[in-house]
Amino acid sequence: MSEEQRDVFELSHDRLSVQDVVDAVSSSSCGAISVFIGTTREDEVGGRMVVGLEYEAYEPMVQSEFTKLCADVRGRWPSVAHICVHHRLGSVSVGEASVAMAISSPHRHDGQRAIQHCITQLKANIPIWKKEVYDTQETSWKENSE
Amino acid sequence: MSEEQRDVFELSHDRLSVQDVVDAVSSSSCGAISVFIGTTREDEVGGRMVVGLEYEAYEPMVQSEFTKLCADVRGRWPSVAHICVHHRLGSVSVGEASVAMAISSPHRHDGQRAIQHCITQLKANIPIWKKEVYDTQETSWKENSE
Amino acid sequence: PVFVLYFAKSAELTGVREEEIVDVPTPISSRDLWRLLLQRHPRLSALQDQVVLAVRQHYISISEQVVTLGDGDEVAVVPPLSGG
Amino acid sequence: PVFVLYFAKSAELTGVREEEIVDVPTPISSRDLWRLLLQRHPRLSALQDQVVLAVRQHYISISEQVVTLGDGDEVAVVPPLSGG
Repeated sequence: MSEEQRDVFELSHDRLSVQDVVDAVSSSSCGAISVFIGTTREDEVGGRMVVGLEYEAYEPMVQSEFTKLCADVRGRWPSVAHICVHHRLGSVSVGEASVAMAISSPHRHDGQRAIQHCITQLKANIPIWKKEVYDTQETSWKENSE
Repeated sequence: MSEEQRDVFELSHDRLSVQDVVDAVSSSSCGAISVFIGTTREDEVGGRMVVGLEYEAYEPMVQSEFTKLCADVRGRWPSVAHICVHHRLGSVSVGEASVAMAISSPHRHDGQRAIQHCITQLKANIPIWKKEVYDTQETSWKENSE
Repeated sequence: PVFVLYFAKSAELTGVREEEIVDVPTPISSRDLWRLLLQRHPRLSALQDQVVLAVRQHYISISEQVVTLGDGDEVAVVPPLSGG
Repeated sequence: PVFVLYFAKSAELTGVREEEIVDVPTPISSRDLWRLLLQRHPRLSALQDQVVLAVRQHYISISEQVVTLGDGDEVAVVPPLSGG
Protein backbone atom coordinates (compact mmCIF):
# COMPACT_ATOMS: atom_id res chain seq x y z
CA MET A 1 0.00 0.00 0.00
CA SER A 2 1.83 3.09 -1.18
CA GLU A 3 -1.10 5.36 -0.34
CA GLU A 4 -0.94 7.41 2.85
CA GLN A 5 -3.42 6.71 5.61
CA ARG A 6 -5.99 9.43 6.20
CA ASP A 7 -7.51 10.19 9.61
CA VAL A 8 -10.15 12.91 9.43
CA PHE A 9 -12.44 14.28 12.16
CA GLU A 10 -14.65 17.17 11.12
CA LEU A 11 -17.08 19.09 13.32
CA SER A 12 -19.88 20.74 11.40
CA HIS A 13 -22.95 22.86 12.01
CA ASP A 14 -24.46 21.63 8.74
CA ARG A 15 -26.28 18.43 7.92
CA LEU A 16 -23.97 15.46 7.49
CA SER A 17 -23.54 13.70 4.17
CA VAL A 18 -22.96 9.93 4.25
CA GLN A 19 -21.54 10.14 0.75
CA ASP A 20 -18.88 12.60 1.95
CA VAL A 21 -17.54 10.30 4.69
CA VAL A 22 -17.61 7.32 2.33
CA ASP A 23 -15.78 9.25 -0.39
CA ALA A 24 -13.20 10.40 2.18
CA VAL A 25 -12.12 6.80 2.90
CA SER A 26 -12.42 5.27 -0.56
CA SER A 27 -9.32 3.55 -1.82
CA SER A 28 -8.66 1.26 -4.76
CA SER A 29 -6.70 -1.06 -2.44
CA CYS A 30 -9.78 -1.62 -0.24
CA GLY A 31 -12.70 -3.98 -0.85
CA ALA A 32 -14.75 -2.92 2.15
CA ILE A 33 -16.11 0.28 3.65
CA SER A 34 -17.87 0.02 7.01
CA VAL A 35 -20.08 2.91 8.01
CA PHE A 36 -21.94 3.89 11.15
CA ILE A 37 -24.50 6.68 11.38
CA GLY A 38 -25.95 7.86 14.68
CA THR A 39 -29.27 9.66 14.42
CA THR A 40 -31.52 11.50 16.86
CA ARG A 41 -34.34 9.22 17.88
CA GLU A 42 -37.88 10.31 18.53
CA ASP A 43 -38.18 9.83 22.26
CA GLU A 44 -40.35 10.68 25.21
CA VAL A 45 -38.78 11.45 28.58
CA GLY A 46 -41.10 11.90 31.55
CA GLY A 47 -44.04 12.92 29.42
CA ARG A 48 -42.00 15.42 27.38
CA MET A 49 -41.14 14.82 23.71
CA VAL A 50 -37.53 15.20 22.58
CA VAL A 51 -37.59 17.64 19.65
CA GLY A 52 -33.85 17.82 19.12
CA LEU A 53 -30.34 17.80 20.52
CA GLU A 54 -27.78 20.53 21.07
CA TYR A 55 -24.10 19.59 20.73
CA GLU A 56 -20.94 21.32 21.87
CA ALA A 57 -17.29 20.27 21.79
CA TYR A 58 -13.86 21.10 23.15
CA GLU A 59 -12.63 21.40 19.61
CA PRO A 60 -8.81 21.27 19.84
CA MET A 61 -9.01 18.37 22.29
CA VAL A 62 -11.42 16.54 19.95
CA GLN A 63 -8.57 16.48 17.45
CA SER A 64 -5.93 15.32 19.95
CA GLU A 65 -8.20 12.57 21.34
CA PHE A 66 -9.11 11.49 17.81
CA THR A 67 -5.40 11.14 17.00
CA LYS A 68 -5.07 8.78 19.99
CA LEU A 69 -8.22 6.90 18.98
CA CYS A 70 -6.87 6.33 15.46
CA ALA A 71 -3.52 5.10 16.82
CA ASP A 72 -5.45 2.64 19.01
CA VAL A 73 -7.60 1.42 16.07
CA ARG A 74 -4.55 1.01 13.81
CA GLY A 75 -2.70 -0.86 16.55
CA ARG A 76 -5.55 -3.36 16.81
CA TRP A 77 -6.36 -3.65 13.09
CA PRO A 78 -3.24 -2.72 11.12
CA SER A 79 -4.97 -3.34 7.78
CA VAL A 80 -7.32 -0.36 8.28
CA ALA A 81 -6.71 2.14 5.47
CA HIS A 82 -8.62 5.38 6.14
CA ILE A 83 -10.81 6.66 8.99
CA CYS A 84 -13.24 9.56 8.62
CA VAL A 85 -15.68 10.93 11.22
CA HIS A 86 -18.06 13.85 10.74
CA HIS A 87 -19.84 15.04 13.89
CA ARG A 88 -22.53 17.69 14.20
CA LEU A 89 -22.38 20.73 16.49
CA GLY A 90 -25.27 22.96 17.53
CA SER A 91 -28.90 21.95 16.96
CA VAL A 92 -29.75 18.56 15.50
CA SER A 93 -33.43 17.80 14.89
CA VAL A 94 -35.05 14.42 15.47
CA GLY A 95 -34.28 12.11 12.55
CA GLU A 96 -31.05 13.86 11.56
CA ALA A 97 -27.59 12.31 11.83
CA SER A 98 -25.37 13.55 14.66
CA VAL A 99 -22.38 11.42 13.68
CA ALA A 100 -21.29 9.63 10.50
CA MET A 101 -18.12 7.58 10.37
CA ALA A 102 -16.50 5.38 7.73
CA ILE A 103 -13.51 3.06 7.76
CA SER A 104 -12.00 1.39 4.71
CA SER A 105 -10.08 -1.87 4.80
CA PRO A 106 -8.91 -4.47 2.27
CA HIS A 107 -11.28 -7.09 3.80
CA ARG A 108 -14.51 -6.55 5.66
CA HIS A 109 -13.92 -8.19 9.06
CA ASP A 110 -11.25 -5.76 10.23
CA GLY A 111 -13.26 -2.74 9.15
CA GLN A 112 -16.42 -4.01 10.84
CA ARG A 113 -14.64 -4.60 14.15
CA ALA A 114 -12.79 -1.29 13.85
CA ILE A 115 -15.96 0.73 13.30
CA GLN A 116 -17.60 -0.74 16.41
CA HIS A 117 -14.54 0.03 18.47
CA CYS A 118 -14.33 3.52 16.97
CA ILE A 119 -17.87 4.55 17.92
CA THR A 120 -17.49 3.03 21.41
CA GLN A 121 -14.24 4.92 21.97
CA LEU A 122 -15.64 8.12 20.52
CA LYS A 123 -18.48 8.04 23.02
CA ALA A 124 -16.07 7.27 25.87
CA ASN A 125 -13.22 9.67 25.11
CA ILE A 126 -13.92 12.42 22.62
CA PRO A 127 -14.90 15.65 24.45
CA ILE A 128 -18.33 16.30 22.97
CA TRP A 129 -21.55 16.89 24.89
CA LYS A 130 -25.22 16.95 24.01
CA LYS A 131 -28.34 18.07 25.75
CA GLU A 132 -31.84 16.98 24.89
CA VAL A 133 -34.30 19.73 24.04
CA TYR A 134 -37.95 18.98 24.88
CA ASP A 135 -41.20 20.29 23.47
CA THR A 136 -41.64 22.12 26.80
CA GLN A 137 -38.46 24.16 26.01
CA GLU A 138 -36.72 22.41 28.92
CA THR A 139 -33.32 20.82 28.35
CA SER A 140 -31.24 18.10 29.96
CA TRP A 141 -27.55 17.23 29.55
CA LYS A 142 -27.01 13.59 28.62
CA GLU A 143 -24.39 11.12 29.71
CA ASN A 144 -23.08 8.19 27.63
CA SER A 145 -23.82 5.14 29.69
CA GLU A 146 -21.18 2.73 28.41
CA MET B 1 -43.11 0.79 16.84
CA SER B 2 -46.19 1.32 14.70
CA GLU B 3 -44.14 1.64 11.53
CA GLU B 4 -43.97 -1.37 9.19
CA GLN B 5 -40.68 -3.11 8.67
CA ARG B 6 -39.18 -2.69 5.22
CA ASP B 7 -37.01 -5.34 3.52
CA VAL B 8 -35.67 -4.17 0.17
CA PHE B 9 -33.26 -5.89 -2.25
CA GLU B 10 -32.65 -4.07 -5.51
CA LEU B 11 -30.48 -5.23 -8.40
CA SER B 12 -29.20 -2.42 -10.55
CA HIS B 13 -27.01 -1.87 -13.60
CA ASP B 14 -26.31 1.70 -12.44
CA ARG B 15 -23.84 3.01 -9.91
CA LEU B 16 -24.99 2.52 -6.32
CA SER B 17 -25.79 5.45 -4.06
CA VAL B 18 -24.97 5.05 -0.35
CA GLN B 19 -27.40 7.85 0.41
CA ASP B 20 -30.22 5.87 -1.22
CA VAL B 21 -29.74 2.77 0.95
CA VAL B 22 -29.39 4.92 4.07
CA ASP B 23 -32.54 6.89 3.25
CA ALA B 24 -34.41 3.63 2.61
CA VAL B 25 -33.88 2.46 6.21
CA SER B 26 -34.19 5.76 8.05
CA SER B 27 -36.73 5.81 10.83
CA SER B 28 -37.43 8.28 13.63
CA SER B 29 -37.61 5.36 16.09
CA CYS B 30 -34.00 4.36 15.31
CA GLY B 31 -30.81 5.87 16.68
CA ALA B 32 -28.41 3.81 14.60
CA ILE B 33 -27.84 2.96 10.96
CA SER B 34 -25.14 0.42 10.15
CA VAL B 35 -23.87 0.33 6.60
CA PHE B 36 -21.58 -1.93 4.62
CA ILE B 37 -20.22 -1.19 1.17
CA GLY B 38 -18.31 -3.75 -0.86
CA THR B 39 -16.09 -2.31 -3.58
CA THR B 40 -13.97 -3.76 -6.36
CA ARG B 41 -10.36 -3.79 -5.29
CA GLU B 42 -7.43 -3.14 -7.52
CA ASP B 43 -5.81 -6.55 -7.74
CA GLU B 44 -3.25 -8.53 -9.63
CA VAL B 45 -3.86 -12.21 -10.36
CA GLY B 46 -1.01 -14.16 -11.93
CA GLY B 47 0.56 -11.11 -13.53
CA ARG B 48 -2.77 -9.86 -14.92
CA MET B 49 -4.49 -6.73 -13.56
CA VAL B 50 -8.15 -6.93 -12.59
CA VAL B 51 -9.87 -4.09 -14.46
CA GLY B 52 -13.40 -4.89 -13.38
CA LEU B 53 -16.04 -7.41 -12.46
CA GLU B 54 -19.09 -8.77 -14.26
CA TYR B 55 -22.10 -9.74 -12.16
CA GLU B 56 -25.13 -11.84 -12.94
CA ALA B 57 -28.02 -13.06 -10.78
CA TYR B 58 -30.91 -15.51 -10.69
CA GLU B 59 -33.23 -12.60 -10.07
CA PRO B 60 -36.48 -14.15 -8.75
CA MET B 61 -34.51 -16.46 -6.46
CA VAL B 62 -32.48 -13.49 -5.18
CA GLN B 63 -35.77 -12.14 -3.85
CA SER B 64 -36.90 -15.41 -2.29
CA GLU B 65 -33.51 -16.03 -0.64
CA PHE B 66 -33.44 -12.43 0.60
CA THR B 67 -36.83 -12.95 2.23
CA LYS B 68 -35.36 -15.95 4.10
CA LEU B 69 -32.25 -13.95 5.01
CA CYS B 70 -34.37 -11.14 6.50
CA ALA B 71 -36.45 -13.61 8.52
CA ASP B 72 -33.21 -15.07 9.89
CA VAL B 73 -31.81 -11.61 10.77
CA ARG B 74 -35.07 -10.54 12.45
CA GLY B 75 -35.20 -13.81 14.39
CA ARG B 76 -31.74 -13.15 15.81
CA TRP B 77 -32.09 -9.40 16.37
CA PRO B 78 -35.80 -8.58 16.75
CA SER B 79 -35.11 -4.89 17.26
CA VAL B 80 -33.92 -4.46 13.66
CA ALA B 81 -36.21 -1.97 11.93
CA HIS B 82 -35.44 -1.82 8.18
CA ILE B 83 -33.05 -3.70 5.87
CA CYS B 84 -32.03 -2.44 2.44
CA VAL B 85 -29.54 -3.98 0.02
CA HIS B 86 -28.61 -2.63 -3.41
CA HIS B 87 -26.45 -4.93 -5.56
CA ARG B 88 -24.90 -4.21 -8.95
CA LEU B 89 -25.37 -6.32 -12.06
CA GLY B 90 -23.26 -6.23 -15.23
CA SER B 91 -19.90 -4.46 -15.35
CA VAL B 92 -18.44 -2.90 -12.24
CA SER B 93 -15.11 -1.08 -12.60
CA VAL B 94 -12.30 -1.15 -10.05
CA GLY B 95 -13.10 1.25 -7.19
CA GLU B 96 -16.88 1.11 -7.66
CA ALA B 97 -19.31 -0.37 -5.15
CA SER B 98 -20.80 -3.77 -6.03
CA VAL B 99 -23.02 -3.95 -2.94
CA ALA B 100 -24.36 -1.39 -0.45
CA MET B 101 -26.48 -2.44 2.50
CA ALA B 102 -27.98 -0.58 5.44
CA ILE B 103 -29.80 -1.71 8.57
CA SER B 104 -31.53 0.58 11.06
CA SER B 105 -32.05 -0.28 14.72
CA PRO B 106 -32.98 1.62 17.88
CA HIS B 107 -29.50 0.95 19.36
CA ARG B 108 -26.25 0.34 17.58
CA HIS B 109 -25.11 -3.09 18.79
CA ASP B 110 -27.95 -5.05 17.19
CA GLY B 111 -27.57 -3.26 13.89
CA GLN B 112 -23.80 -3.79 13.82
CA ARG B 113 -24.13 -7.51 14.48
CA ALA B 114 -26.99 -7.79 12.00
CA ILE B 115 -25.06 -6.12 9.17
CA GLN B 116 -22.13 -8.50 9.59
CA HIS B 117 -24.45 -11.47 9.53
CA CYS B 118 -26.33 -10.05 6.54
CA ILE B 119 -23.25 -9.68 4.32
CA THR B 120 -21.96 -13.13 5.34
CA GLN B 121 -25.31 -14.74 4.53
CA LEU B 122 -25.64 -12.78 1.29
CA LYS B 123 -22.31 -14.16 0.12
CA ALA B 124 -23.27 -17.69 1.18
CA ASN B 125 -26.86 -17.90 -0.06
CA ILE B 126 -27.99 -15.23 -2.51
CA PRO B 127 -27.68 -16.51 -6.10
CA ILE B 128 -25.34 -13.92 -7.57
CA TRP B 129 -22.10 -14.59 -9.42
CA LYS B 130 -19.16 -12.51 -10.52
CA LYS B 131 -16.25 -12.99 -12.83
CA GLU B 132 -13.07 -11.00 -12.80
CA VAL B 133 -12.12 -9.28 -16.04
CA TYR B 134 -8.38 -8.83 -16.61
CA ASP B 135 -6.39 -6.35 -18.66
CA THR B 136 -5.59 -9.26 -20.99
CA GLN B 137 -9.36 -9.57 -21.79
CA GLU B 138 -9.35 -12.95 -20.02
CA THR B 139 -12.00 -13.64 -17.38
CA SER B 140 -12.38 -15.94 -14.39
CA TRP B 141 -15.46 -16.86 -12.35
CA LYS B 142 -14.98 -16.27 -8.63
CA GLU B 143 -16.08 -18.29 -5.63
CA ASN B 144 -16.85 -16.87 -2.18
CA SER B 145 -14.48 -18.65 0.14
CA GLU B 146 -16.37 -18.41 3.42
CA PRO C 1 -41.63 -29.63 -20.00
CA VAL C 2 -39.09 -28.51 -17.42
CA PHE C 3 -37.21 -25.22 -17.85
CA VAL C 4 -33.50 -25.42 -17.06
CA LEU C 5 -31.57 -22.22 -16.33
CA TYR C 6 -27.78 -22.03 -16.52
CA PHE C 7 -25.84 -19.35 -14.67
CA ALA C 8 -22.28 -18.07 -14.60
CA LYS C 9 -19.70 -20.75 -15.56
CA SER C 10 -22.44 -23.29 -16.35
CA ALA C 11 -23.87 -20.94 -18.98
CA GLU C 12 -20.40 -20.54 -20.49
CA LEU C 13 -19.90 -24.31 -20.56
CA THR C 14 -23.27 -25.13 -22.13
CA GLY C 15 -23.48 -22.09 -24.38
CA VAL C 16 -27.12 -21.61 -23.36
CA ARG C 17 -28.81 -19.68 -20.57
CA GLU C 18 -32.13 -21.49 -20.69
CA GLU C 19 -33.55 -24.59 -22.30
CA GLU C 20 -36.73 -26.62 -22.24
CA ILE C 21 -36.45 -30.34 -21.61
CA VAL C 22 -39.53 -32.42 -22.35
CA ASP C 23 -38.61 -35.94 -21.32
CA VAL C 24 -37.47 -35.59 -17.69
CA PRO C 25 -38.60 -38.58 -15.61
CA THR C 26 -40.32 -37.68 -12.34
CA PRO C 27 -39.86 -38.29 -9.45
CA ILE C 28 -36.06 -38.22 -9.93
CA SER C 29 -33.08 -37.99 -7.61
CA SER C 30 -31.09 -34.77 -7.93
CA ARG C 31 -28.07 -36.93 -8.87
CA ASP C 32 -29.95 -38.45 -11.81
CA LEU C 33 -31.18 -35.03 -12.82
CA TRP C 34 -27.59 -33.76 -12.86
CA ARG C 35 -26.50 -36.84 -14.92
CA LEU C 36 -29.23 -36.05 -17.41
CA LEU C 37 -27.92 -32.49 -17.78
CA LEU C 38 -24.35 -33.84 -18.10
CA GLN C 39 -25.46 -36.09 -20.96
CA ARG C 40 -26.82 -33.07 -22.82
CA HIS C 41 -23.77 -30.92 -21.98
CA PRO C 42 -20.68 -33.04 -21.23
CA ARG C 43 -18.59 -29.89 -20.59
CA LEU C 44 -20.64 -29.35 -17.40
CA SER C 45 -18.44 -32.05 -15.84
CA ALA C 46 -15.96 -29.22 -15.17
CA LEU C 47 -18.37 -28.21 -12.37
CA GLN C 48 -18.70 -31.71 -10.89
CA ASP C 49 -18.50 -31.63 -7.05
CA GLN C 50 -18.92 -27.83 -6.96
CA VAL C 51 -22.42 -27.42 -8.33
CA VAL C 52 -25.83 -27.54 -6.68
CA LEU C 53 -29.24 -27.32 -8.31
CA ALA C 54 -32.19 -25.11 -7.47
CA VAL C 55 -35.62 -26.64 -8.03
CA ARG C 56 -38.49 -24.18 -7.94
CA GLN C 57 -36.02 -21.70 -6.31
CA HIS C 58 -34.90 -24.05 -3.53
CA TYR C 59 -31.31 -25.25 -3.34
CA ILE C 60 -30.80 -28.99 -3.51
CA SER C 61 -27.41 -30.67 -3.43
CA ILE C 62 -26.48 -33.41 -5.90
CA SER C 63 -27.56 -36.45 -3.88
CA GLU C 64 -30.04 -39.26 -3.58
CA GLN C 65 -32.71 -36.71 -2.60
CA VAL C 66 -35.75 -37.18 -4.80
CA VAL C 67 -37.61 -34.30 -6.40
CA THR C 68 -40.96 -34.31 -8.10
CA LEU C 69 -41.11 -32.10 -11.15
CA GLY C 70 -44.33 -30.60 -12.43
CA ASP C 71 -45.02 -29.23 -15.87
CA GLY C 72 -43.34 -25.83 -16.30
CA ASP C 73 -41.14 -26.21 -13.23
CA GLU C 74 -37.86 -24.28 -13.12
CA VAL C 75 -34.56 -26.02 -12.43
CA ALA C 76 -31.37 -23.95 -12.16
CA VAL C 77 -27.75 -25.02 -12.31
CA VAL C 78 -25.97 -23.14 -9.52
CA PRO C 79 -22.16 -22.93 -9.65
CA PRO C 80 -20.37 -21.65 -6.52
CA LEU C 81 -21.86 -18.31 -5.47
CA SER C 82 -19.79 -15.14 -5.56
CA GLY C 83 -22.13 -12.26 -4.77
CA GLY C 84 -21.18 -9.28 -2.64
CA PRO D 1 -2.51 33.16 34.43
CA VAL D 2 -4.30 29.86 33.76
CA PHE D 3 -7.22 29.73 31.34
CA VAL D 4 -10.16 27.68 32.57
CA LEU D 5 -12.74 26.41 30.07
CA TYR D 6 -16.22 25.28 31.11
CA PHE D 7 -18.27 22.95 28.95
CA ALA D 8 -21.85 21.67 28.85
CA LYS D 9 -23.48 21.61 32.30
CA SER D 10 -20.43 23.21 33.94
CA ALA D 11 -20.83 26.27 31.69
CA GLU D 12 -24.51 26.48 32.64
CA LEU D 13 -23.66 26.23 36.34
CA THR D 14 -20.90 28.86 36.28
CA GLY D 15 -22.49 31.14 33.70
CA VAL D 16 -19.12 31.47 31.95
CA ARG D 17 -17.41 29.49 29.20
CA GLU D 18 -13.88 30.72 29.85
CA GLU D 19 -12.09 32.65 32.54
CA GLU D 20 -8.56 33.63 33.42
CA ILE D 21 -7.31 32.84 36.93
CA VAL D 22 -4.09 34.55 38.00
CA ASP D 23 -3.35 33.15 41.44
CA VAL D 24 -3.34 29.35 40.95
CA PRO D 25 -0.62 27.72 43.09
CA THR D 26 1.62 25.27 41.25
CA PRO D 27 2.32 22.39 41.53
CA ILE D 28 -1.18 21.53 42.73
CA SER D 29 -3.17 18.31 43.11
CA SER D 30 -6.14 17.99 40.79
CA ARG D 31 -8.35 17.77 43.87
CA ASP D 32 -7.10 21.13 45.16
CA LEU D 33 -7.52 22.63 41.69
CA TRP D 34 -11.14 21.44 41.65
CA ARG D 35 -11.69 22.89 45.17
CA LEU D 36 -10.35 26.20 43.96
CA LEU D 37 -12.86 26.20 41.08
CA LEU D 38 -15.65 25.20 43.51
CA GLN D 39 -14.79 28.21 45.69
CA ARG D 40 -15.24 30.52 42.72
CA HIS D 41 -18.41 28.74 41.53
CA PRO D 42 -20.16 26.89 44.38
CA ARG D 43 -22.89 25.62 42.00
CA LEU D 44 -20.26 23.38 40.36
CA SER D 45 -20.77 21.08 43.36
CA ALA D 46 -23.72 19.66 41.38
CA LEU D 47 -21.05 17.92 39.26
CA GLN D 48 -19.07 16.55 42.22
CA ASP D 49 -18.04 12.89 41.63
CA GLN D 50 -18.96 13.07 37.95
CA VAL D 51 -16.47 15.56 36.64
CA VAL D 52 -12.90 15.22 35.44
CA LEU D 53 -10.47 17.93 34.40
CA ALA D 54 -8.38 18.24 31.29
CA VAL D 55 -5.00 19.91 31.73
CA ARG D 56 -3.30 20.90 28.50
CA GLN D 57 -5.80 18.60 26.73
CA HIS D 58 -5.09 15.52 28.86
CA TYR D 59 -7.78 14.07 31.09
CA ILE D 60 -6.99 13.94 34.79
CA SER D 61 -9.38 12.61 37.43
CA ILE D 62 -10.05 14.51 40.66
CA SER D 63 -7.38 12.92 42.86
CA GLU D 64 -4.10 13.44 44.65
CA GLN D 65 -2.33 13.52 41.30
CA VAL D 66 -0.19 16.64 41.11
CA VAL D 67 -0.07 18.86 38.04
CA THR D 68 2.35 21.63 37.26
CA LEU D 69 0.74 24.61 35.57
CA GLY D 70 2.67 26.96 33.35
CA ASP D 71 1.70 30.46 32.35
CA GLY D 72 -1.09 30.39 29.76
CA ASP D 73 -1.94 26.73 30.35
CA GLU D 74 -5.46 25.55 29.56
CA VAL D 75 -7.55 23.70 32.12
CA ALA D 76 -11.00 22.38 31.14
CA VAL D 77 -13.87 21.24 33.31
CA VAL D 78 -15.19 18.06 31.71
CA PRO D 79 -18.69 16.87 32.72
CA PRO D 80 -19.73 13.34 31.62
CA LEU D 81 -19.20 12.98 27.87
CA SER D 82 -22.15 12.44 25.55
CA GLY D 83 -20.84 12.61 22.01
CA GLY D 84 -22.06 10.37 19.22
